[in-house]
Amino acid sequence: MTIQREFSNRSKQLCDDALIEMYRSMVTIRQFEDEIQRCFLKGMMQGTTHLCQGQEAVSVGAMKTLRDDDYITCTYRGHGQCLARGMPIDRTFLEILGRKGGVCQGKGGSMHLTDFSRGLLGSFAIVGAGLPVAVGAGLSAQLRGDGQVSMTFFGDGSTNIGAFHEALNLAAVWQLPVVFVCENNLYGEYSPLRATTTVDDLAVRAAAYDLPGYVVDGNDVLAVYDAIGDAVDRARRGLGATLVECKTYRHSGHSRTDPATYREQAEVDAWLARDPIARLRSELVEREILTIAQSEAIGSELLANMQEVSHAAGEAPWPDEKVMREDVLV
Amino acid sequence: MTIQREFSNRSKQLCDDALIEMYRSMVTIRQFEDEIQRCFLKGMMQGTTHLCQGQEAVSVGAMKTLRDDDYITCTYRGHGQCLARGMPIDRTFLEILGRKGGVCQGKGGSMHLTDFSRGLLGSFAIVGAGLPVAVGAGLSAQLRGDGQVSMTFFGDGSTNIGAFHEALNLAAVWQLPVVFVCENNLYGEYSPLRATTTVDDLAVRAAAYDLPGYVVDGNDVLAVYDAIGDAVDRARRGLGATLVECKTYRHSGHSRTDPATYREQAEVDAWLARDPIARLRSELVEREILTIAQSEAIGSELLANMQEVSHAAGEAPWPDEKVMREDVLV
Amino acid sequence: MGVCMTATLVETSYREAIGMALAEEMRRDSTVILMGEDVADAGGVFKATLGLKDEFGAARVRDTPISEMGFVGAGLGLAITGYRPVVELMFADFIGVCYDQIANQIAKYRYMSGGQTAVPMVIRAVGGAGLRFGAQHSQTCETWLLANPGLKIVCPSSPKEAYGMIKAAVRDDNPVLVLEHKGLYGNRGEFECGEEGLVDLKNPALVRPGKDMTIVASLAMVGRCLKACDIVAEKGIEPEVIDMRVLRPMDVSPIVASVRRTNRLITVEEGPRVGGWGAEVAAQITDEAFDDLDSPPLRITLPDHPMPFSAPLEDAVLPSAEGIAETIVALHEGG
Amino acid sequence: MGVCMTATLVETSYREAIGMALAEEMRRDSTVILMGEDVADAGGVFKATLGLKDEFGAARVRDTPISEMGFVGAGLGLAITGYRPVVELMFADFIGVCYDQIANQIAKYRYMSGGQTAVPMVIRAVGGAGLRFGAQHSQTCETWLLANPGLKIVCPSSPKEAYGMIKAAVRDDNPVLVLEHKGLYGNRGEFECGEEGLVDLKNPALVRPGKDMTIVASLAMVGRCLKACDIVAEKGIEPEVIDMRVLRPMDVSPIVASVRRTNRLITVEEGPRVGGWGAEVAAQITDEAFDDLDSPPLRITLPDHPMPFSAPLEDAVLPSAEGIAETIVALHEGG
Ligand SMILES: Cc1ncc(C[n+]2csc(CCOP(=O)(O)OP(=O)(O)O)c2C)c(N)n1
Ligand SMILES: Cc1ncc(C[n+]2csc(CCOP(=O)(O)OP(=O)(O)O)c2C)c(N)n1
Ligand SMILES: [Mg+2]
Ligand SMILES: [Mg+2]
Repeated sequence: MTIQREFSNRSKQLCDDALIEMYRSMVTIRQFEDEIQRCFLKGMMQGTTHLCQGQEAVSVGAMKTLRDDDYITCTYRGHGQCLARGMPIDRTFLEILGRKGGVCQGKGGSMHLTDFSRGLLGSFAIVGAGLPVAVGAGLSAQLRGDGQVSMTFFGDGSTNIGAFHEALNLAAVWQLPVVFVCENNLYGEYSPLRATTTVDDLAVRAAAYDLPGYVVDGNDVLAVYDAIGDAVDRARRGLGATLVECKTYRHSGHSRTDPATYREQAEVDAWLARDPIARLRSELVEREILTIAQSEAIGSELLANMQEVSHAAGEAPWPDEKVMREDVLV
Repeated sequence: MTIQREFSNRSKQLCDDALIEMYRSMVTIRQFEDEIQRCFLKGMMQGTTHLCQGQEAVSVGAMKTLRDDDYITCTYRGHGQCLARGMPIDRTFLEILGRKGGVCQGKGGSMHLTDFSRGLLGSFAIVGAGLPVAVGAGLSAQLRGDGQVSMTFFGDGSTNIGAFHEALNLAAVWQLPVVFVCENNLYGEYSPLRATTTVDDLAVRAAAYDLPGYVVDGNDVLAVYDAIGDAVDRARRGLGATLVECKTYRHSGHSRTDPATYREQAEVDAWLARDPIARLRSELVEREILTIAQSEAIGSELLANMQEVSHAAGEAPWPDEKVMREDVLV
Repeated sequence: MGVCMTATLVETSYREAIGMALAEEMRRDSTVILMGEDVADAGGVFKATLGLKDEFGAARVRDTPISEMGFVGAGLGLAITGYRPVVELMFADFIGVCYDQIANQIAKYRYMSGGQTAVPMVIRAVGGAGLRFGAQHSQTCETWLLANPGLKIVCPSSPKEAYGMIKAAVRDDNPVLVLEHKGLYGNRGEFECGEEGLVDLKNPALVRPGKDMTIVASLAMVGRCLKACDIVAEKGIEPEVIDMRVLRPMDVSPIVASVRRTNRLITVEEGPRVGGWGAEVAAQITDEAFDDLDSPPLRITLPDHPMPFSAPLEDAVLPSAEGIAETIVALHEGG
Repeated sequence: MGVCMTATLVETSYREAIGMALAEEMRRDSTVILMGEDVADAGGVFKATLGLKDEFGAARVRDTPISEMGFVGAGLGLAITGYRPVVELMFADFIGVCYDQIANQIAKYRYMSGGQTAVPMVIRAVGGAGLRFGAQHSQTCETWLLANPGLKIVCPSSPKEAYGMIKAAVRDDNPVLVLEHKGLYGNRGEFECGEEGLVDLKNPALVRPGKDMTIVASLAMVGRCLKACDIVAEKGIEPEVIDMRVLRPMDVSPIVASVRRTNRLITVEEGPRVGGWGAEVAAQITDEAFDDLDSPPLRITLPDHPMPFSAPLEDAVLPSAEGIAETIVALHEGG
């Protein structure tokens, strides 16, 4: 089986409002991550965090293909997926700051964002751990028979751990409705992919399980929507799992302590030039769905809100000490 | 990368004595396993054991490609590899019976046969566990630079565990002299391969690491020698690892408690008709390297010895109790 | 299957008790799903799940590839989306290949999510020595996961306990690790089936009343301790035997109550000394009943080395009824 | 790198002490090989291996894929074929994904082979809380592998110990699991370098003499206990502090000797109560020094739940110097 690089054109069917909504979602994620970074610099946030500026198209394109009752797992670099899926900005922010009112009551943090009411089954901070869990959710969907789909996000480096292999094989053997979305941002923590893997396209690994492997430009939100839409379609129709590799790039370092000096400036520049938000904006402007002025207004409106959320989170109280003893067992 | 099914004809170079030696080795393994089975029936052996009657060609063909200083790991179904590599029959028998004088002093048993003096780095009873260890031995060989090769044996079912994936990827990334030999006998314990894997040829999995994948008739000892010989050559010349899938069949059940009723008699019969020992004998007789009478003499001679070994093992004392407290730490 | 004694009393093997419990819970609740290597068509290597696929079908009783990290993790995915998976690890020793899913994901899931969901999941793992399976297939693994809050860990020592604990585990909304013992599979025993047979997964249980000392044991060691008591009975010594039964969350109150009467404690476990649960029990009892103790708690464990394969060596390693009896006598006389 | 004080005395951070020890052993023995995720080019996420690739080259200092089972297992392969691998687990919590290789293969290897080979291998794993890394990146994992004979498990609490233990671990012919603590990486301290600095991986070490009670602590808790002693010194209380240091094989003789003088024991560890090493120490001390104990051993541990992310919650969970001081005072007065 060879890699598939051409997909249906379902994005052509998206109405203007939907496109603008996707644009807003991507800008929201970007601003959210930028604001988290500022909180770090101001000492308002502790611990670590893994931001996804530059990868917004994957989250937004993917989420747009899902139904409300679908399941999702993601990783410690999961803010984008959570927000694109509708996790409330304020409660997400509170969680990342460890304040009262956070989605996980301050017990999860940036690496463990979870929101069951939206099918967000968790951000997994152990590389590969989320994939088998998504397979289980896929089995649940198959058993229930309501056409639900389970989607799991993970990085390029995560395709080298055993759990990846076991999960894809299980999904293949049981023909489960699982969509494996690999965000290939070319690096693990600091190691470039070529230092830890011998294949250029990770999607070739799908063939080891007789699954289809897709490769798509992960910085083109509509292309992502097309490709993942096809995979979701296959899953819903009972045709089984797909591995979708989205080629993308993170603008900043792996985590807050990483200046990412291991990357050539030329590489960074080339990817900045392919910024997914700027690209969607250009397309919308070109197609006269949005004017530059409107896009700027959206940016300002969202930013004002984001700053308010951030400010409120910074002022929010800490969780009550008693919550730390709760929820160990039912 | 596609699967390779044609190999060099290096077996044509094997002299008559070498061929007869290989025949003797296969018969020895068969008799050894048969004798162990008898010991079980007679209550002389306790625990469990995993016999390899029917798979002798893989062990013998593979070992013939190796140098004395090469490394080998195998599994709980490893008697064949150990004997083909020259582990002394008597000390192997003693070990499997848990008697004094066993290769591992009675502390290993059937599932953990190990003989450092012959590069037999161990039989691993946790599925997949031997592969990373063989990768480490391959790294050791590469670092030392003496052209050593590391060879690891495992079953078809073992290709579904994470360690398989991690090991192949590591060997590929570091271009290590490792030969991965999959003995595909079509079943895990009781599960047929098709119930646990979606691909027919496990060798396709090599492509996930940009490694060559070979498929060979594992019941044809000369074909095995050719294919694995090619893989060993590649490894010795610094070209890296290969995954070799040997299609074969175990004549009996998974372990002593398994009557193997899950297999169709027609399937069993078809494979019995392809018995690797009978096939080599026919070929040697045809090529006038051996007469039927000679082959029978070999059989009787080896059998007499085997019975003697078995009898002696059955009479051998148990290990001294103090050995059980030794060798925990250096 | 078990022999019916009265309307609710049955007599079966440990193996059958497990199968019965699973079958009943699967009948009762259609969200119960079984998974594991060779559990469906073959009924498991120890045959505990024989017949379940025939009754409940291939969707609910599933053979898996050899992918413990994968299918244990899939169990978590099922558990948080409406099902009650029961996952079998063919040998408890294989916890090693899926430790992360159990310790880091399953045990911490509810907590890290801030209590958004329950994790109703059972992991059955078959451990224990005595069958000459060597170092990697003979461990009970009782303490490998002991330091992981969020898990329940239980150890059935008899058909009765196996039946009642597995039923309770399936109904429990928490992840429960059931550590079975392969050496007990053939043991037979009588128990009440149905709702009456459920075992509270809460605390140790008194199995033989006595007065001279308190012995706490788990799994196969319970039977050996009972035999030891028969031996010492001839000398007029009457130890009280408690089945440890629930390792996590650990509730030593029944042991405290017993020691307050007997003033002596012996723990007996099938695992290496350092890092065993006997230490935890000893420490807690010393803490709570210091003044009641006439002598320090005494721990009988495996020696501090892996399990040798050879039959007489394995036998020498395992605490025997006779050996335990000697310890009992020595403690009785010594104190 | 460290500041040279005299010919052999240096003053460095815990982080630098690790790097120094590794560099020196790599210079001394060309069979020492380093492997781990991002240990080479990046010098490790905690920067302990910075510069080693430059000095020793890419063959001996190797970045690995994210494949812990793979590269820890490869470490075993190296160790039994002539090399001395030092493998880094970026976070100790990742023991979960390679538990089988450590517990079933590495620890049992020598034994199962009947002593055919040594297994000279070091696994460095960085654990510990206090940095707001949440439930899966804050565990010390001190007892996850405690019940596995064949392993050595050591816990350096200071630059001195880190330096001396890592050097000794590299030279040890047994597999040694070195549990470091990320909260200590920036701590500075003075120690003798060179051969004099080697630490025997044998037993706990006295770090502060005293007379009123014995406190045994590990890793970051050692420092907190020392601070607690400063606090209670004002009240005239003088506890003796012992660094537990070597968890396996466990040798409690220095603790026994101390308790015979002080008659009281407190253990302090950064891990959940049930299944902690404090229980093992308490049980052994009770056993060996029962009549010397004025009161039952007292264990300070983490509460029995996973680590919460939120800063004040994490702080509330971790034993503080002040909290420990209060316990010391209460014990002193209570007894
Ligand atoms: C089992 C395990 N090993 C190592 C790590 C440490 N770690 C966290 S993220 C990461 C890199 C992951 O790279 P990739 O999968 O490409 O995801 P990205 O961060 O680029 O999104 C590593 C090594 C971990 N969390 N879990
Ligand atoms: C991690 C692990 N899971 C399960 C087992 C139990 N087990 C032993 S052999 C086996 C089947 C292996 O099948 P395969 O790899 O095809 O080898 P074969 O026995 O056919 O030679 C299983 C499931 C094990 N030993 N280790
Ligand atoms: Mg990446
Ligand atoms: Mg097989």
